[in-house]
Parts: sequence; C-alpha cells; structure tokens
Amino acid sequence: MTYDKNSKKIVDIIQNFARKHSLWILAYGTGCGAIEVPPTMTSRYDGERFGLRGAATPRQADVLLITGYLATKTLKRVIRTYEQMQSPKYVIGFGSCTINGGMYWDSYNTIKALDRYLPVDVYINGCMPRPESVISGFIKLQQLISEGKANGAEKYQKNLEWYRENQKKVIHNWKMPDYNW
Amino acid sequence: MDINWLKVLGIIITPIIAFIVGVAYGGIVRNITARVQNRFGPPVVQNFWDIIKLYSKKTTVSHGWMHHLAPVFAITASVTTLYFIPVLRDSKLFANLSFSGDLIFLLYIMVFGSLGMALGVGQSGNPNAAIGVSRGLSMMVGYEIPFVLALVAIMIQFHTTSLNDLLAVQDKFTNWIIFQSPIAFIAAILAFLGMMGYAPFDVVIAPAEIASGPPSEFGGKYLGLMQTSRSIFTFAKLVLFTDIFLGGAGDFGTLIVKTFLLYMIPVLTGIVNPRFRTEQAIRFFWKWPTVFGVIAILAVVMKG
Amino acid sequence: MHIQDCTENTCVDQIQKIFHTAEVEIQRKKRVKVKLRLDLVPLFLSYARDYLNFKHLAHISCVDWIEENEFELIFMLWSYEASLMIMVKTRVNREKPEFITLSHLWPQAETYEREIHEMYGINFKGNERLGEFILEDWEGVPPMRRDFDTIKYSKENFYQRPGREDAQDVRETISKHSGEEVPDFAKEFSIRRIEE
Amino acid sequence: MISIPVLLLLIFAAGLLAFIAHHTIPVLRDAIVIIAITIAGYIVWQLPGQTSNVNFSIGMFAINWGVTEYSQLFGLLIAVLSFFALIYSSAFMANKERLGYFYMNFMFSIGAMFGIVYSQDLISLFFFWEIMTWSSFMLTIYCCEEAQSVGLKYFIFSAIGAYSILTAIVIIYSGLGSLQLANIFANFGTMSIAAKLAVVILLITGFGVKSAMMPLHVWAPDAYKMSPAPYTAIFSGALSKMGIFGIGLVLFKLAAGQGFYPYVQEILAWIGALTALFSTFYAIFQTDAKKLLAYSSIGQLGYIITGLAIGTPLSITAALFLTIMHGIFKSMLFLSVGAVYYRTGTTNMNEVSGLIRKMPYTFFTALFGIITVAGIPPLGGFAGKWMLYESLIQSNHYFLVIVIFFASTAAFLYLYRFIFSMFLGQEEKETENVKEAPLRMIVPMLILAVSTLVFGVFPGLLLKPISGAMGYLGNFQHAWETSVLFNNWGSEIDLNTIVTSIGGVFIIAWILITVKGYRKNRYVTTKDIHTSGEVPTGNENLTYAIDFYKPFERALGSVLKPSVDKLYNYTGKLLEDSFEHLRYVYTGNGQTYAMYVMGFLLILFLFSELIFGVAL
Repeated sequence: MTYDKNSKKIVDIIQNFARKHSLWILAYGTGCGAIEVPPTMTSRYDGERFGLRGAATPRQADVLLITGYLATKTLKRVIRTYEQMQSPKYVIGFGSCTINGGMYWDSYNTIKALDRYLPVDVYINGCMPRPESVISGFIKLQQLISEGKANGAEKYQKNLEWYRENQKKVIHNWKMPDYNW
Repeated sequence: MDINWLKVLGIIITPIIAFIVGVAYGGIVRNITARVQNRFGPPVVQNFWDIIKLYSKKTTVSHGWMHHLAPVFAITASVTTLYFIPVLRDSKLFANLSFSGDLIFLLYIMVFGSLGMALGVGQSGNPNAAIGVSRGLSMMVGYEIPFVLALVAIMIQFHTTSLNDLLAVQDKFTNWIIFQSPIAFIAAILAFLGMMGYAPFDVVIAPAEIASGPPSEFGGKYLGLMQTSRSIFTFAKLVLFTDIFLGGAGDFGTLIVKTFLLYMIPVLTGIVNPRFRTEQAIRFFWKWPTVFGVIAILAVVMKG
Repeated sequence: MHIQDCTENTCVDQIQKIFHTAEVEIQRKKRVKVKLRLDLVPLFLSYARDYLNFKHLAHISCVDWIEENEFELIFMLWSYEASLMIMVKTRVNREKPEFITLSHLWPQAETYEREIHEMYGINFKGNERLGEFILEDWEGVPPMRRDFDTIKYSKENFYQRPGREDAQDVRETISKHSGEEVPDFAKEFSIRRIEE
Repeated sequence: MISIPVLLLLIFAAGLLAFIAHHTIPVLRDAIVIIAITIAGYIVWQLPGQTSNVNFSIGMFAINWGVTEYSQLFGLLIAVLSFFALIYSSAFMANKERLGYFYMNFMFSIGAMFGIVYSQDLISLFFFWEIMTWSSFMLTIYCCEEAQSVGLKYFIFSAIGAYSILTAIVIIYSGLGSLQLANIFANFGTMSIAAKLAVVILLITGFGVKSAMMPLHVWAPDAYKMSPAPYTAIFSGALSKMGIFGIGLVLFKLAAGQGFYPYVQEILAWIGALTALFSTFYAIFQTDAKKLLAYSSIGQLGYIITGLAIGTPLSITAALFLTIMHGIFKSMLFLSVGAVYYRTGTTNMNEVSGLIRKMPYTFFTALFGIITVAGIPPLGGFAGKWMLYESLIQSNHYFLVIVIFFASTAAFLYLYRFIFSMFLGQEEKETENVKEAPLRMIVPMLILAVSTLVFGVFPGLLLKPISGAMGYLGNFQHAWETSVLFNNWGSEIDLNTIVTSIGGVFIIAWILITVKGYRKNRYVTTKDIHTSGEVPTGNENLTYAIDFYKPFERALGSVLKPSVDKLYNYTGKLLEDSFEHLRYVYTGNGQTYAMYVMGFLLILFLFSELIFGVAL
C-alpha cells in the first residue's frame, strides 16, 4: 500500500516524498479562476518553490486544478480529462463556485458541487482565492499526500457507480469511453 | 577470455554519473531561469523528485508496442552515445568503449534516439505529437548541416575522425581546438543551440501550442525514462563538445566546470529569447552557422 | 442614389425620407435609434449597409417582452466613416418567432443568429447552421426566455449544497446589518425567495 | 558441369513454360518459375568454379560468356532477390490476370540481367540489355491503361540509353576491331582521345539511364509506381544495379588511367551527389509511397555513383557494399508497400494509416528497411554510409561530403513520413478489417529484413566478395575484417562492440520498462488521446498526414523549391513535346520495338564493311 503513512518500506517513503514534492498541474482554466494561476506561478508568488509545475497534457499531470464554475458542457470534458490522467492523481476545486455554486447558485447551466462528480482532494475557498490561498491549498494537498489521505483516485474507482450516476444526471447524452482502471 | 573489469565497472557507473550530473544540471538550470525571472526557483534536487515521481506513477497508458519501446530507443541512443565518448582524458575507468574512428558513428547514433522516439510518438496517434515530430525532424536537417561542416573542418584539419586523436592533439591549453579553429567552434556552438532544444529553438515541444508535442501521450514511467534519457543525453552532448573543442577533462572537477560553462550558452540564450518558427529556425541554421562552417573548411583547405 | 456618410441629423432625415413608418430618434451623440416594422428590417439593413455606409454589423441582440407577447430584435450597425452607431429595433411575435437570416449581408450574422436561436428559440429562416451551439443536449424551453424558471430548473437538476440559506440575497443581509433600504424590484424578488 | 548457357536457357525456358502453363495448366505456373529460379540460384552459386569461358559465334558475332568476381557479385544479388520476389509474387499476383505474360517477362528480365553480368563481349551485353529493357517495359505497362504513357516515357529514356551504348560500341569496334571485353579493356588506351572520351560519356549516359542518374531519372518514379510490387523490388533492387555494373566497368576498366579520368570522376561524383540531394527533396514531398521510395531509390543510387566515381579503394568498397544493401533494403521496402497495397488497395500515404497493429510483420520489415536506408547502426546501411563518408573526407571531397550528408539527413524526413503515415498514426475506420499479408509474402520480407541485421553486424560477409570484385576492377585493396571496418587514416570501427552495447542497453531498458508495473499498463486505442477533453467520434479524422513537412517546405521555399520546380516543369514540358514527335516512331507496341532493334542489328550486320571497314 503506497499511501500508507506508516509503511516501513523505504521505497514507499521515497515515493511519497517525491509525489509530495513534484506536483504537475493541469490547470483546467474554466471560469474566472484561471487568471489567478499565472500570478501564482510567476515571480511574485513563485509556485515553483514547492515543486509545482504546469503540465501540458493529462497524461503527464498529477493535479487537476478546476479554476471556477463548471458548465455541464465543460464538466463532460473535465471528467474525460480526469480519467485520462494517470494515478495517483489529485483534484483541487478552486473558488466558491466549485464548492456550492458561488454566484452561479441559480444558474441553469453550472454544477453546484464538484465533489459529486469528481473526487476532490482539496477545496480552496474564495471568490476568487488570492495566490496566497492557492499556495496554501497546494501545501494542504502536500500534507494530505504525506499523510496518505489524498486518495481521491482510489475513492473514484471504488465508488465509480455513484459518481457515474451523478454525472449522468447532469450530462444527458452520455457518450463516453469506459473507465476501467 | 580475459575481461577488463575496470572497463565493465566504467560501463556500469558512467550512465549513473551522467544521470546524476544531467539531472542536477536540469535543477540548476531551473534555478537560474527562476533567478533571471526574479523568482526564487525550485530546490536544486527538484528534477530528481520529478523523475522519481514519474517512475512511481501507478498507472500508465500505452498505445502499442512501438509506443512502449519509444523511450527505450531514446535511452539506448543516449547511453550508447555516452559509451562511445571518452568522459575523462586518459582515464582507464571512463574510457568506455570509445575506440578510434567514431565521430561519424556518433553523428549517426545520436539520431537513433530521435528516430526511435519519433516512431513511438507516431503510434500514439496524437496529431499534436505528429506535428512535433514533423517540426523536430525538419529542425534536425537544419542544425545537422553546420554541425557536420564544423566536424568536417576539424577532421580534415587534424587528419582524424577519432575523438581520442582529437584529445591527444589538445595536450595543452593553447592547443585546444576552440583556439585552433575558432570559426568551426562558432558554427558548432550555433548548431549546439538547436541540438539542446532550448529557446529560440524549442518549437518542437512548444507546450502552449501543441501540448508539449512529441511526449504529449507519454506519462508515468515512459515520461520518466524519457527524462532520464534526456538528462543523460544532455550530459553526453556536453562531454562530446568538451572533448572536441575544450580539450576534454582530466578529472571530474574540470569536467564539471567546462560542461557547465558550455551548458550555460544554450540555457542563457534560451532564457532571454522568444521562439522561432520552424522555418525561421531552419533558415537561421542554413544562414550564418553554415557560412561559418564553410569558412572553417575553406580556412583549413587554404592553410593546406 | 449614391453612398453617403451621414452625421446624426442627416442620417435621421435620410432614413425618414425613405422609410416613412420608421421611428427615428437620436439617442445620444453618435447613436441613432430606429424602430421599424419587422418586414421592413431586411430592406432597411441592406439600405443602411449599401447606401449609408454602415459596413459593420456589430451585434444582434434580443429582449423578451413577455408582457407584450413579443421578442425584440436589436441590430447594431456601425459606420467607420461617420463613427456612428445605428440601432435597429423590431418586434417579433412570441408565439411563432421567425425572421430571415442576414448571413448573406454579413457572414458574422450567422453566429449571432445561432446564439439567439439557442437562447430564445427564434427561427432564422435560411440559416443552415441553427443547430447546437453553446449548450449541449439542451431540451425544453430556451433558457433565456423569461418564462423559463432558472431557479426551479437548477433545483431540479443540480444538487444544491445545503448551508447557504442564510445568505441567499446579499441585499437583504446588508439591509439587516446597516439599515440600507432594499429597492422595490428587489423586494419582490426576495419575497419570492422566502416563499420558496 | 553446369554453366552459363544452361543458366540462361533455364531461365528463358522457364519464362516460356510459365507462359504456356498459364494457358494450359495454371497450377504449374508458379512452381515452374520458383523451381527454375532455385536451380538458377544454385548454378550461380557454383559458377566461380568454372574457369573457362563459353565461346561460340552466331553469324559474325563472336559470343563470349564468362564469370568474373565482379559479375559474380551482381549475379548473386540478382539470384537472391529474384528468388524472394518470385515467392512473394506467387501470393501477391495470385488473382491477377495475364499472369503468363507477367511471369514470362519477369523471367526474361531476370535472364537478361544474368546475361548482362556474365557477358564478356559487347554484342551479347547489348543484346541482353535490350531484352531487359523490353521485358521491364512490358511489366511497366502491365497494370493498366494509365501506364501506357509512363511506359512510353520509360522506353524513350531506355532508347536514349540503348542508342548511346550502341554508338559507343560502334566507336569501339571501329577503333579496336574487337568487341571482346578483355581485348577492349587491354587496348582501350590506344584509341584517340576524342574517341575515348566519347565512348566513356556515351556509355555512362547509357548505363546512367538504368541507374536513374539525374537528369536521366525522369522515367523512374512513374515506372516504379506503375509496375507490380514484386517486380518493382527487382526493378529498383536489381535492374537499376545493371547501370551501376556498367558504370563500374566503364570507370575502372576503360576510363581509369586516361588523361580525362579525374575530370570524369569529379563530374560524375557531383552528379551523384546532386542526384542524391534533389531526389531526397522530391521524395519528401511525395504522397504516393511507391513514388517516395522511387525517389529514395534514385537518391541511394546517387550515393553509389558518387562512391564509384571517387575511385579510392574505400569508396569503391562503400559503393559496392551500398549496391548490395540497396538491393536488399529497397526490395524489402517495395515488398512491404506491396503488402499494404495487397490488403488496402492503395499506396497513397494520405489514405492509409495506423496499420501497425494489423500488419505487424510488414511494419517490422518496413522499420528495418527505413533504419537501413537511414544508415543508423546497427543495421547494414551504417557500414556503407560510414565507409562512404570516410572515403569522401579522406579523398579531400569536403563539400561533396556535406552535400551527401545533407541528403542523408534529409532522408530521415521522408523515411519517417513513409512509415508514419502508412503504419503509425490514427487507426481509421477504412482499414478496420485489414489483415496481415499471407505467409508467402511475409517470409521473404522477413528474411531480407533479418539479413540487413546480419550484414550490419558482419559486413565482412559482403566485403569478401566485394574485395574480390575490386581485385577484378583494378587491383584495389582495402583491409577489412568480419565485423571491423577501417578507414584510410588508421581509424577503425568495431561493429561487434557497437551492436553489443546498443543491444545490451536496449534489452536492459526494455526489461526495466516492461517489468515495472506491467499489469497496470493499459493498452488503449489511438482514439484515446489527449484532445482537450473532447471525445473523438469514430468518424473524426485525427490523422496528421497531409502536408506533413509544410514547415520544411516553407524553409526551402524561397531558396530552392521554386527554381527546382520550374526547372523540373520546364524539362517535363520539353520532354512531353519531344514525346509528341517520337510517338510516331514508338508506337507503344513491343513488337514494333523488337523490329526496330532487329532491323538496326541487321543494318549493322549487312553494312558493317561499309561502316567499320571490317566485316563482322
């Protein structure tokens, strides 16, 4: 069990440490939150200090960063992207919109709670969260990883039916490849 | 049959040293880039964590056996290139397999990896990856020309195609080939910029345009092996250039200093430059570097 | 007739000379408002484009006048030479909303029409791409119509996280805290909320 | 003792028998040709044991057939390639029509090639040369109506070549009074300088047509494209080598030692290099796989011509080595394209893609083929390329080596394009039901593919006969060992070490990457790719194949492309105009051509006293 914090195996300790210190972000720039990512990564706040780095494709990424409200149309793409990522993988919900819909609480077109559809490891509150809170969110994620609690991918796989049910409720025309691992 | 155990040991530890140095250079480069951009930058060991993390990914997607083998091709080319370069001058341990007569062989083995990678990338079926390969191969035609011109100039100047002989020529500081044929060095170092793939010649992996291009379908252990290979290859190319132009190195301290200084040329160029389009890059290589290369050859021919 | 650039005043004169039924007024500087019968609109638009030099179709917009059982279509044209914007308003019957496409005059009209078709359900005859545009798999009332109840829809279709009932309307909260007066239109809104 | 007449008789008879068998007992047809070529292979193998030449005369012509080490090299190549191509065609051609015609011409051109390499006099050489031209022409026009004009183009160029050779023969005969090769080689120096130069130029032109030397290459791409795949393999693999065979003889047996020799060498070397360069550029922008390979073939022959023209022992070794390797790898590539054609019905690279999972063995052959063409170690191409570069550098041809290297690097582009668009990339709906080619097609391809690895590791296997051939050509010596190559500056390259290290690292890395988390490896289709979250539907075309090298084209753009294109178009137009006139002479009917040549020979025979002053 790689996530076990108390694992005695030196391999696991090293692996967890490496995972913790190398988080490659796939910033899914939905909504207004995408604009907070550049300041987080550039010279003012310098997210690279914590081993954060942008990844170009889901195959390479570790963290899926959902930056803001998700329209149902976008949700479909996000689910697809998430399923293309390779585990261990983490999801960070960014901004109030991902938590309870935020200012889009009554919108006909956006989902209100991201964790019904994807296993969110960390939520970052705020509308919008400032780069400081983004970084603190990532530090929280690192902490969870080192404690072995950031096991969203496993949760997703285990409760796939529940997630699928929720997903199909909002995405009416469900034509997606199977997720079988 | 007597086995040269020293050689075997060298063969085993050379890639390991190359890996460590190459990855550490990668970390230092990220730091330097950060400083230039007025940032603090990641820790120097960051690239090690990245590679370990990639290897410890639990799932990987493969598109077929050519895709599976692509990083293997890459690392074969890197390690083999390294094997045929004398890492340290007059060292029994690090002489590796570098028999004489191997510059042309090196030119060919260096593209082995690119071609293998390109094949694997092709199987992934990602159009972005194919675009990246198309750009990469076109660029290669660009920078190989000045590089070969420079090498030919050196080969005919010293009447050898062997790295060992070239090392023997550069027995003292003033005899370094960088001083003996500076124009060839200019041509080669301009080609070197293209070879290393830093800006302005990074159109191949342009992440914002074509989603990192060739490696876009590679993740986990495949990407890890590719990064490993890239680190080793970087080190191999640096050592090759040091051996050809800077008189090689007698000990590791000198080697580190020389390769690091050499490495800074593409890195610092890259930090302050935007990106060339493919055809601009090719035309650049066919213009000034090629002119320098031709001048280098003409100079040698004139001298007799 | 020859192409002529016009200022606000000459423009009004020019239009009224040709389209007698048009209600033309200068809304403010550099903006002229024209109200027209529906069947005259295509004619007027091509006239404005070709003879008054309003080369640019800036936008097509729509307003749902549910009380009058009509949709209002608004076309914004811009003249580069005169630096003048002309706003053409017309009404469409809400029961059977139909109009003809303008994509033969301005290709970009096609996109605006697709959006209006999706959001209001107005059928632009002749536009071949009136399919799915922004929304995916949308069924039922077009969402921008005023008879579409977005809160109801959202409650039915999306999981609402509990715990935000206390601060449903910011204005209420502010008025409670600082005694600020809530405007009338907002009152109605918050009453409705409380009822639900 | 079985000797050359038996060999030729066997092959030609088998051709006729196959023609008859096709119309009476079709089952026997394939068996006849395969058995014949097998026996022929054995005969060729034991030919060096024969010391005496075969002499007889037909009318006034003294015919002389014999074996030299040089001709043996080519003879073996022809025998081996023909054997594989015939096995392949037994499956490939299975349901085609007019098979009697096909096999007869196939066997005739094989027989003619044997005849050429074993002829020791110019009359029989020319005779077989013409048979080769006819039979290859017949197979060029075999496929369809459209091939007629292509065939015409081919025949006109062949005729230019044939008449240059004939003229050269006439000049030689008038000068020396003998058509025996041995006599000519010995006494060539006694002719006048103008005659000597004329002979050399005419012969090189004549032979250059067959080896598609620029600017005489125009026929090749279309002819290669039109001929059926098994024959294309022979066409490019063996038949074009007859030109090389001839050029080798001319250069080292006739021109060598004359005053103009260095100039001929330089010019020919540059022609070869430019042929390589330009044909590579053309190849990059082709969309038809066979045409791409045809241009590639022209380019490779350019290297060989350059190697021969340089004339140092190392360069000749390189050229002959490349000759053999080119025969092998180009056959492989054409056969694999044939296999794709067999299953998909097209050779257009924009139409087929993603065949790797469906045709893995064909892919493997093509992969080995392109690695060999590219000259990447450890396969066979590398040894040839290495020797060629070394010889060029060491004989002070600095700019020639740059041109050759440029062509060679640019070759990666079209090679990758070739394998990518056919075998890699997206798996499209159209090729869903494609299966691997039948066994009789796979096996010859795989054997050839493996042979490239063998020759790559042990080039000495080829260098032994090559050094014999070089001895015949003019006492050229170049040291070699089974797997060690030497250059003139005392450097060497040890292929065993190279192969061991490449293989070792490759296998270790392969094991590492396969073992680590093997079970967690998920194989997905090519539709499951990063497309920004969009799920591609079945009909969506995600293949990137059309205009694959647009950036490269743009880079060449202002510099090279338009001028070359213009020149090419202009030449094409000029040629087309000339066809218009030649059409009245060349009717496109093989019999007419046969009549012409026979008539020419007859005139030669009847008026020989008038023309040459000597009765034949």
